[in-house]
Amino acid sequence: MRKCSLSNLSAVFDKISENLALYIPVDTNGGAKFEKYESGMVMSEALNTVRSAKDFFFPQIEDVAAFKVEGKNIEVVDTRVIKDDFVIFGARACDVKAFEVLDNVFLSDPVDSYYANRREHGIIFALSCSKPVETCFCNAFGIDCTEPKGDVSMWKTESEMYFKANSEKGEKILALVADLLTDGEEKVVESEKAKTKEVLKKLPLSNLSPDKFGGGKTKEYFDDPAWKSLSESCLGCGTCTFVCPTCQCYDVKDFNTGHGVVRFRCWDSCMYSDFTKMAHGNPRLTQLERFRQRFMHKLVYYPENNNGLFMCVGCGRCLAKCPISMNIVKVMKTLGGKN
Amino acid sequence: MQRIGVFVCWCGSNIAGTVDVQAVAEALKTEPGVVFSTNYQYMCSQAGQDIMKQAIKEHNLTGVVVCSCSPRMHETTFRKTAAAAGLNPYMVEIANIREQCSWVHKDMPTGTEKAIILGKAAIAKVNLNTPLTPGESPVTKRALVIGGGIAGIQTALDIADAGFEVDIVEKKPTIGGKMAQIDKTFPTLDCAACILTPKMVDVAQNEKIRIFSYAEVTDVKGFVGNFTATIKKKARYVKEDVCTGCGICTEKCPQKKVPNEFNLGMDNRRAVYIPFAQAVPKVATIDPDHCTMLKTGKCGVCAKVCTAGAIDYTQKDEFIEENYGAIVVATGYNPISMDKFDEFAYNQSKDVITSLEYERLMNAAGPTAGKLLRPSDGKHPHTIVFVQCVGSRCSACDEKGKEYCSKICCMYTAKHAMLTRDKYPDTDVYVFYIDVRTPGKSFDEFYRRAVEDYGVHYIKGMVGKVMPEGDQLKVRASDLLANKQINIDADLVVLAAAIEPDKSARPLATMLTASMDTNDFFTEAHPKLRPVESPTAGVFLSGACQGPRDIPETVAQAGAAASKVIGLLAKDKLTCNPCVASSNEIMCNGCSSCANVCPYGAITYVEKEFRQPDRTTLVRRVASVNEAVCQGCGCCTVVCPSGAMDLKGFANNQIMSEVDAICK
Amino acid sequence: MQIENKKPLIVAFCCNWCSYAGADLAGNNRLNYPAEVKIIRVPCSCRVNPMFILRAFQRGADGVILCGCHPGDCHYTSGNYYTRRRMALLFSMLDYLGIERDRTRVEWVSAAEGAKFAATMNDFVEKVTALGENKRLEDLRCKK
Amino acid sequence: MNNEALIPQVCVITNVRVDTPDVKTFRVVALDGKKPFVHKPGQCAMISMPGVGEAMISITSSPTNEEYIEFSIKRCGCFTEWIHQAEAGQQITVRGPYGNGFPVDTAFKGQNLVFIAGGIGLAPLRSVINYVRHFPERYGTVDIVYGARSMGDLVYYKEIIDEWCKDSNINVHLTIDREEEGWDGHVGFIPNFVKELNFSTDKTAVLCGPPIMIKFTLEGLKSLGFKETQIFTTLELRMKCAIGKCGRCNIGSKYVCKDGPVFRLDELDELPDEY
Amino acid sequence: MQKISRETLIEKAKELLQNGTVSSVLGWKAGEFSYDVTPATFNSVEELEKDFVYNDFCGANFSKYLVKATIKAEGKILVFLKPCDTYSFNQLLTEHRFNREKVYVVGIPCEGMVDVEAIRKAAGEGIVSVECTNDGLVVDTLYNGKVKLAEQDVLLERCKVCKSKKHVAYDELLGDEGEVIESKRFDEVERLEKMTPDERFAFWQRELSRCIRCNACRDICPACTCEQCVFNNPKSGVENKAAANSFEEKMFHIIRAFHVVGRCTDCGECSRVCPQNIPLHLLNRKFIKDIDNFYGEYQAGAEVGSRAPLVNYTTDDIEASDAVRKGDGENA
Repeated sequence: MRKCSLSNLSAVFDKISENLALYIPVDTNGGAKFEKYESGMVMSEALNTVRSAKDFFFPQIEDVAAFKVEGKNIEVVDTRVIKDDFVIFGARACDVKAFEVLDNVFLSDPVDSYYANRREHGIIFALSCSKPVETCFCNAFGIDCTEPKGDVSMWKTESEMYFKANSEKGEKILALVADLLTDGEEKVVESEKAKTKEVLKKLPLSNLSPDKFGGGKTKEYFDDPAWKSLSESCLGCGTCTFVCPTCQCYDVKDFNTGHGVVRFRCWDSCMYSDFTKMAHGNPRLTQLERFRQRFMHKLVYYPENNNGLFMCVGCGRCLAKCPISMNIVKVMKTLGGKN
Repeated sequence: MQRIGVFVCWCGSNIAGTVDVQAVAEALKTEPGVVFSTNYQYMCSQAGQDIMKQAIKEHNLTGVVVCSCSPRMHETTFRKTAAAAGLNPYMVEIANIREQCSWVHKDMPTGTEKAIILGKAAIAKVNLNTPLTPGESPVTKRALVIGGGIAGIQTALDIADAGFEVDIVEKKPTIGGKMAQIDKTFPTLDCAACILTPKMVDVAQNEKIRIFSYAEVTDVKGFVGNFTATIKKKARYVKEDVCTGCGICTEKCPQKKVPNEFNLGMDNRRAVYIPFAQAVPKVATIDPDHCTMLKTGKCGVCAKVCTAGAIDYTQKDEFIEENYGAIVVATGYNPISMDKFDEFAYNQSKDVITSLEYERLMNAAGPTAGKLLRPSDGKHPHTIVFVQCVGSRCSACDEKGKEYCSKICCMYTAKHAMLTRDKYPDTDVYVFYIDVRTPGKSFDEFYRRAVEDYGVHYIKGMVGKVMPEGDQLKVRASDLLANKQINIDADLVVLAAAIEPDKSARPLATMLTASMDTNDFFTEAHPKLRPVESPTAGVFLSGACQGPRDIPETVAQAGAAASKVIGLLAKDKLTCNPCVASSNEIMCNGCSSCANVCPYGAITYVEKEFRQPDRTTLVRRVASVNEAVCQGCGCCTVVCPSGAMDLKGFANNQIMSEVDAICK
Repeated sequence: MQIENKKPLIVAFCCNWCSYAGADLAGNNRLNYPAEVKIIRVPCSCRVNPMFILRAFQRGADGVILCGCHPGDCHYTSGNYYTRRRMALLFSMLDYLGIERDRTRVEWVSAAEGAKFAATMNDFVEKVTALGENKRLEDLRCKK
Repeated sequence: MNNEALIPQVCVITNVRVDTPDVKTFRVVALDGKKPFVHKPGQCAMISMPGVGEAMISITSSPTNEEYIEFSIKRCGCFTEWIHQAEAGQQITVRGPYGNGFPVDTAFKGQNLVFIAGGIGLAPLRSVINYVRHFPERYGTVDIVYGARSMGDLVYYKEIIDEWCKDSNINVHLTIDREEEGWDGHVGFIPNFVKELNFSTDKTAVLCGPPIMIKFTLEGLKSLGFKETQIFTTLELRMKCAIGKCGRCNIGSKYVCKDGPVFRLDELDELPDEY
Repeated sequence: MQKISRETLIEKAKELLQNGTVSSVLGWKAGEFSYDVTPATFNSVEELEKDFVYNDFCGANFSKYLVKATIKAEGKILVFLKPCDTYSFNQLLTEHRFNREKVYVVGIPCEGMVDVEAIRKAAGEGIVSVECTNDGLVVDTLYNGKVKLAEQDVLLERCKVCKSKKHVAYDELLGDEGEVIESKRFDEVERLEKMTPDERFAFWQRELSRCIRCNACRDICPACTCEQCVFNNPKSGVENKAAANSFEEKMFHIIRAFHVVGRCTDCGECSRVCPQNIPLHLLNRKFIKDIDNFYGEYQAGAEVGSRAPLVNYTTDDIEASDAVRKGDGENA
C-alpha cells in the first residue's frame, strides 16, 4: 500500500503523463468526463463520469479498414496501429467490472484485435467509491465498490490517495512515481471502506437482487405481459445504451471519402428501430421487442452464455439519463416482483 | 451500373484553344461507369451526332456525357440525337466546358483541369440518372371564363371565334360588368353602352358561348387541360328559356322600394327586375330578399301578369358540373368602401359621392335621366370638387387605403370634369390631385384639354376635410403649389375611390390554387414574360382581377389571354415536363409544407392505405404530385424534412454526387 | 511548417434561368473569373437544400455561393423568395456557430448580368482566399 | 497484429451465371486463383463491395469443389442489387467461413436424407447435397423436394436435371406453384407435396425456404410422424460482424451467425419466437 | 410546487373514464425515487389510483406520444397538457400528424418543472427524497442531510425562461387559460451573438463535441415525427449513426435545427433529455430569434394552421447577407 497526499496528486499526474498518456475524469458543462491529462487539470470529484469508461477500449467510432477502389479492383488497407500504453485514472469498480463483461465478448474467439490492442495497452487505476448515491446498485451484481479491481486499486481519504498495485502493469506505473509516494497504512483504508459500506446499506436499491434472472430463464420472461407497459413510453433512443458501460452492440458502415472507402464501426443500439431491419422485414417490429431484447440480453441471454455473469454492473447511469426514466431497475422489479 | 459514353467537343478552337480536349477525354475514360470516351471537332455537327449515335449502339451506352458548350445551347440537340439512337433523352448530361470554362479561363492547364472536373461531375450525375418519359394528358376543348365584364366578354368572343366552346359565369343577372355602368369612355368620349352592348349581343348570339348569369363557380378540381368546375346557378325564379324580357312584371310588381344596385342605390327598382334595358340575357330576376311572394307566400302579381308563364316560385339553385381545358379569371374590380374615410363625410352627406355614382348621375339611363342633380335635394350643383387618390397610394402603415395607384382615376376624373364643364358651363369644377398620371395614347392631351379648354381648376394638394354645413359642403384643402390653405364651399364632392379586386377573387384563387398578391390581385406567371397567365397552368388572367387597368388595356389583355387559351385548346394532348417532383409515399408525413410552397398548386393530399410490417393496414395522408401541373422548380424538396419529396432529373443524390465530384 | 498558398475550391449553385445564363453570358463576353469556381446547374435556387451546402464543405469546398434570379424575376414566380428566407436563416446559423460568414453567399444574377457574374465570382474567390482553407466545417476523412 | 476477422480478403468473380430472373450465381476465387478458404456445407461468408455494403451469403458450392466457391444471390437489397450488375473480373471482398454448417459428419452420417427447399432456399442446401453426392457411401438414400413459383424460378435447373436426377441413389421431386406451359411435373405448394410424397420417418429432413413454407412444411412433416430431432433448418437474420459480437442476429441467447445458421428443430423450439 | 394536485387530476380522469368520454389516459407514472416519473397509459381507475403521479418532475411533453397513440387507441385518449405542451399539440395538428377527434385535452396549470440535475448540483449527490412544498423543495440527501431549495433555482432551463402559461389547445381546463408571458429566453442567444466568431466556434465545438448521437433529442422532439428520419435513411446522403468527427456533429445538429425551423415551439425537451447537457435549445432559439427579428414574431403552434416562416415569404424580405449582419446585432 502506497499513498500520496491529495495536494501532491497533480505531481503524480504530471509524472505519469510525462511518460505515457494519462486520462483523468474532469468536470465539464456536460458532467464529468475522462480527458487526456494536461498539466493543471483538476480531477473531478463526481462519483462517476457521464459516459462510461468503455470508450477507452470500445470507442464510439473506430476505423476497421480502408479500401481503395479502382475500376474493378479493390485494395484493402489495414489501418490498424498498435496503441501506446495509456493510463485510465479513477475508473470506478462498476466500470472496471464492465471491462470483464466486454472482455467476454471481444476477447472470445475470434479475438477482436481492435479491442484487444487497446485493452492490452490500457492500465487501469481504479478508485474505490466513498460516496455512492441513490442510483447505485452495483452491490446487486456482487461488486464491492470499495474494492475495485484493475491494475492499481485506489482509495481516497480526506487528504490522501492510497494506491495498491494488482498487476505488473500497475507496479510499473507506481514505480514511475515512486518518489512521490510514501508507504500507506491498510488501517486507514479499511476504516474508509467501512464508512462507505455503512452508506451502501442505506441506499434505496441496496436490496435489489438479480437472483430471479440468469441463464435458462428465457421461457419464463420472454412472453411476460409486463413488457408491454414497461416499453410503451420508450422513445427508442440510444441514451441507455450509449451511457451503459456494458452495452457493446455495434454497426459496421462504409464511408466514401471521395478518394477511397473507410470501413468503420460505431456504437449501435438494439433500441433503434432499424437495428435488425433487413431488406425484407424486421424480426423486432415494435419497440416492445427491441426493449425486451436489451433487458433479456443483460439479464438472461448474456448470463446464459457467460457462466451467470450479468451484463449490468449497477452503475446507475441509465437511471439518471433515460429521458423517460425507464430503466433496468424498474424492469427487474416489475418482472422479478411477479414470481 | 451505367455504361456511359463521353464526347468531348473541340468547338473548333473555342474549346480546344484553352482546353486539351484529348487529355480530357483520356482522363474521363477511367471514371466509374465510363466505357467509351472520345473527342471531336464539332459534336453538334451532323458528323458529330453520328459519332454519338454510333457509339450508343456499338457500346450499348446507357448514358451520355457531352463536354461542350452550354446546355442552354445544345442540350436539346444532343438529347434528340440520343433519342434517335434509341437512348432515353434524359440520360444525356452536358458538361459546360465552353462558356463556363474555355471562354473564361486563359491558360491550357487550368482550363483542362477544370474541364476534367466538370466532366467528372456530369458523369457522376449520369451515373444516377434514370430514364424519364414525359407524361401526356388530354385537353378538354372548352374554356371557362369567370366574370362577364368587358374582360370576360372579349376573352370569350375571341376564344369562340377560334372555334372553341366557352362558358361565361357571371354572378350578376346580366353580363356587362362595370363598363355597362359607365357613361362615356376616355379619351374619345364615346358612349360606353354604344360600344359594349353590341358585344354583349354578340356573346348572346354566339353558338359557341354559353352564359351562366346569376351564377357562381363553387368548386374547381383538376389541372391544366382537365379542369372540372361546379357552377351554381342561383334560382332567379324566372324560367330563363321562357321569359321574353318584355318587362311587364317589373312594372307591375308591387314591391317598389328595392334599392337599385345598377344605379348604386341612388334610385329604386322592383323585387322582380331586369338590371338595365340592354341586359344579356334579357331575363327578369326575382330578388328573393324582397319578393313578398317568396317571403310570405302572398302576392303572385308577376306570375299573373306574365303572359309567357315564365315565373316559377319553386325554382331551386342548380349545380352544374362541366369539364374545361382552360380557365380565364376575369373577376374585375370594385371601388373600395368609403366607410373608413370619415374625413370626406361620405356617410354624412348624400352629396359626397364616388366617381362611379357620378357616372350614373351623368348617364341618360341613370337615376336622374342624365341630368346632373344633387342626390340630396335634386338641385343643380354649381361648385363641384373632385378628390383624387381616395384610398390609393396610401402608405403601407395606413390601414384604410391601398398602397398601389388605381391607375384609372386620373383619366376618368378629367373626363368627368370636362363633361361637366361641357354640359354645364355654369359650374365651377375643382380637382384635387397628388400627381396627374396620364401615360396612355392621347391621355395627356385629354387632360390638358380639360385644364386649358374647359377651365377645370386642377389643384395639387389633398383635401383635408369635408364638412356638411347647411346645404353646402365646406371643403378644406391645401394647395401645395401656392402653399396655402383653401376653403371651398361646394355643392357636390366626388371621390375618386381606389379600386380593389372583387371579393369573390380570393375564394376563387383558393379553388384554383392560383396565387394572389397581398392586395388580392391575381399574380401572373411572370410579370414581364407571361403577364396573362397565372402560375397555375391552365389558368389565365384577364382584366382588372390582375391589377388596375383601363378599358383598352383590359381588352388587349383579354385578347392576349384568349390567344393563350386558344394555343392550349388547339393541342390534343399536353406533354408534361418529366423533370417533376415526386413524393415517396412511404416516407411522406403529410405535413403539407410542400403544398404550401408549391407555386402551381401541383401538390394535393390523399388518404392512402399502407400495409404495416405487422400486416395491419394504416391510412395515412400523403402528398401526391400532379405531374401535368408541376413545373419542376424543386422548392418542395427542400421544405420536406423527411426527404420524401425529390425532383426527377435533379434528384438529391444527383446533385450531391455532382458536389462530391467537384470537391474530390 | 511550409505555408502553401492553396487555391480555394468554390461551389456555385446557379439557377437554370437567370444565373446559369448569366454565367454563360460571362463566357460569351470572355469575362475572366477564377477557375476555382465550379458551377452546378439547378432548376431554381430554391432547389438548393442546405444539405448540399454542408456536403460541399464536408467534401472540401472552401466557399459556397448560390446564384438565382433577382427577387420578383423568378422563373417559378416565388422560388427565390423561399431561397432568400432559407439562406438568411441558414447563414445566420452558420455564423452563430462561428463559421466564417464570407464562406457563404447568395447573389442575384440575371441572365443579362454576365459582368456581374464575373465580378461576383472574382470578389467571392478573393474573400474566400483571404480566409484560407475551410477548417471549421471540414471532414478530415475527405482530405487527401 | 493478429489476423482480424473484420478485415476481409480480396477475391475476384470469375464467372456469373444467371439462374432465374432475380437469382445469379457468382463463382469466386482468391487473387491467387485458389479457393479463398475451406468451408463446411451450410456455412456462410460475408461478401462485400466497399462503399456499397456487406452481406452474409451462404456458400452454395460444395466443400468438395477444390477450385472455387460459389454464391447464389437473389436481388433484394442495396448490395445484392449492385452485385447483380457485376461482371466477371470484378473484385469483391470476402471473409469467412462463418456458422456451424450441417452436421454432415455426425447427425447426418449414415442417415437417409430428405432435402426440402423452396425458391432460393435451395442455395444453402446445394452445398450439402453435392457434398452428400460426393460421398454416397457415407449416407443412405437421398430425396430432394424442390419447388418454386414457376419453372423459371427454379434455381440450378440444369444441374438438377443433368446431374442430380441422374444419380442412382437420389430421388428428385420438383414442383411449381401454378400450371405452366412446358411443365409436366408436379404442380402445387411444397407443404402439400411433402405430405403427398408420404416420406417414411426413417429419414432426416433438412429444410430451407421462405418462413411461410417452413412453417407449413414442418406441420406436414410432423403429421407424417417426423420428430423434432429429425428435422434441421437453416436461418437468416440481419448480420454485421458475423462473429457473434455486434449483437443483432441473436434469437434468445443464440447467435445465428455463430451458433447457427443450422439448427435442429428441437434446439429452435427452445428459443423464443423472434425470427 | 404544482398548484394542481394529483388527486384533482385523478378525479378528472376518473370522471371522463367513467362517463365514457375517454377510454384511456396518458399520464405520468410513479418511479423508484421521488423524481423518476415515466409517461404511461392508464386504462382504468385502479391503475390511476395505484401509479398516477403529478408533481414537479412531470416535465415530459406528451404531444408527440399522440401521433402513435391515436393510431392504436380504440377510443378517445385523455391527455393532460401543460401550457407549453399545447403549442406542440397545435403544431402537430397543423401538420396533420394525428386525428384531433381521438384526443380529449385537459389543460392543466404548470408552475414550472424541476430539473433533478440542478437539485443534485445544489443539494449534493445522493438524493433520498424530494418533497415539494409551497415554499420550495426539501431534499433529503445521503451526505448533506435535509437541504431546502428555492424552486426557482432548480427549475428546468425552459421553465426558468417560460414563454407562456397560456393554453392554446384544450377541451377542458383545470384552472385558468393563462397568458403569454414576457420571457428572457433569448438572453443566452444574445450573449453568444455578442461573442467573436472564434469564441462562438470554440463554444459550439466544445458543446457539440460531447454529442454521443444517442438521438434522444430527436426522438423526444415533437417536431421530429418523420416516418423516416433522414439520418436513418441510407439514401438521404446524410445518414449517420454516430458522429465520426466534429463535422458530423455539427451537420447533425445544424440539419436537425433547420428541419424544425418555424416548427419548433421551443418546448425545450431536447435540452432536457440530452444526457450530455448540450444546450440544444440555443440552436433552435437562434432560429426563433432570427425569425422574429427578420420576419416578424412567429410562435409555432400558437394557432392551428398558421403558415410557418419557411413556407412563406414577402417580396421585401431581408437579404441573406444582411440577415447575417442583423443576426448578431449589427445594423443591416
